[in-house]
Amino acid sequence: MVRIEFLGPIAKESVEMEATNLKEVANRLSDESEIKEWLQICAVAVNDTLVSSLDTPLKSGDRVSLLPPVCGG
Amino acid sequence: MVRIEFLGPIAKESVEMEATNLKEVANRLSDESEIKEWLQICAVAVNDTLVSSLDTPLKSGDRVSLLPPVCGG
Amino acid sequence: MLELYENALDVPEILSRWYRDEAQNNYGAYLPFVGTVRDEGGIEGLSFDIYEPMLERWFQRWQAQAKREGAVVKMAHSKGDVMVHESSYIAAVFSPKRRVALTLINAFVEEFKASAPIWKYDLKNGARIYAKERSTPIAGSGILGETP
Amino acid sequence: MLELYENALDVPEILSRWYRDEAQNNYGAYLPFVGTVRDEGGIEGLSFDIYEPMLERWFQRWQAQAKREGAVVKMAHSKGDVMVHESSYIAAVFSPKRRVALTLINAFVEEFKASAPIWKYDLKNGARIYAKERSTPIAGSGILGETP
Repeated sequence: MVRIEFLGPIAKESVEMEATNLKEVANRLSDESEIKEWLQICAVAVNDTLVSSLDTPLKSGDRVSLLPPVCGG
Repeated sequence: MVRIEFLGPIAKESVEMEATNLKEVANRLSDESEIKEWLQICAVAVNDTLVSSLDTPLKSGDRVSLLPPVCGG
Repeated sequence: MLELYENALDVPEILSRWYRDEAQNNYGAYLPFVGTVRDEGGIEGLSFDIYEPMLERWFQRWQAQAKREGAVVKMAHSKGDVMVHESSYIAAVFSPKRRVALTLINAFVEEFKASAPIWKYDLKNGARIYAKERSTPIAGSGILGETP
Repeated sequence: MLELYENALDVPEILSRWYRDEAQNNYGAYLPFVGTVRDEGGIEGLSFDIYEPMLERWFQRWQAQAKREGAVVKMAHSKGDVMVHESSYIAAVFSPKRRVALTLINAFVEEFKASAPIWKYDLKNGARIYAKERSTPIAGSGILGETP
């Protein structure tokens, strides 16, 4: 199981799912209408490290975080 | 009479002289060995405004200041 | 050093303490940037969410880069609500020479805006509204939206 | 505002007072640059001469330029002796937005170095020695040396 976390303004509780890479996570999340619009604009981190490819492998226990557009300061 | 002031590190008292333009001041000062080396590296202000030409006219009461290389901060 | 506070920053305290902490360390330049909430758009204030584990990593990378240039970076940021005319952000560089400090604070502040994991909300009419239109997608955003 | 002090600056006092003085004026960015005397070359400290009438004019031109950009500049500088690890210089910008502050402090500090009428001396072995090799001729220098 991997855990998907939705950070900042995304009003959604964390979910757990079976997945061996990020593409599987993307496929599952794209079915959820409430989250779909966020997928286009969010960065993705695996265990707090930003990743840039859907081929990123996942193993059980990994945390996947969705980071919406930021504005500190 | 115009008054010539030597600012910062130039160890020289102010002097007064007759002069109708800066070129006359330059000619007079170039005779003074103690000041000659400073002439090459000093900026010149007339009544606290920087000037860039030896043709700058002077009238009685004007103050000419020599400003050596600066280093604030 | 990264310092996170609930609500507004005590700017005089932080600026003074950082100055004193580094006073004997032979830095010729100290260059803090202070960000204050402006009264604009009818807001009562701003509010911030921070994802602290990644902000800590983000900041550690900057500390390492500063160290390579002989410099030190420090940062303080607010969590939660910060009202108009209060301050939410301080970034500072200490460096031996001025040029490094000026270049570094500029790069730090700009990259902070573009990539630090912090989310901003307007406080307006009792609501807390994500400032989406003023926010920047982190580089590489959108990969999850690539599949049909 | 231009403030000149005998000897070292009280940096916490000045940074805090400037911050408080502008706190209600809706500036989003406050960016002070603090210059501190480094322990190098065996000096005990630095010493400064200032030609105040022209520094005042120099600063007023910067105030006017800052005002055109909606910003405010402030400056404090020491006269006389400032010992190692003490501070002699603060320049600060307040502006509505960060970009103006970052650009302006950079230009201000660089032009200050190149043209503000201030002369620096090393304090070394009890002597006060003009720091000629670290000083910059003001643009247009040398006209009096043009004649034979």
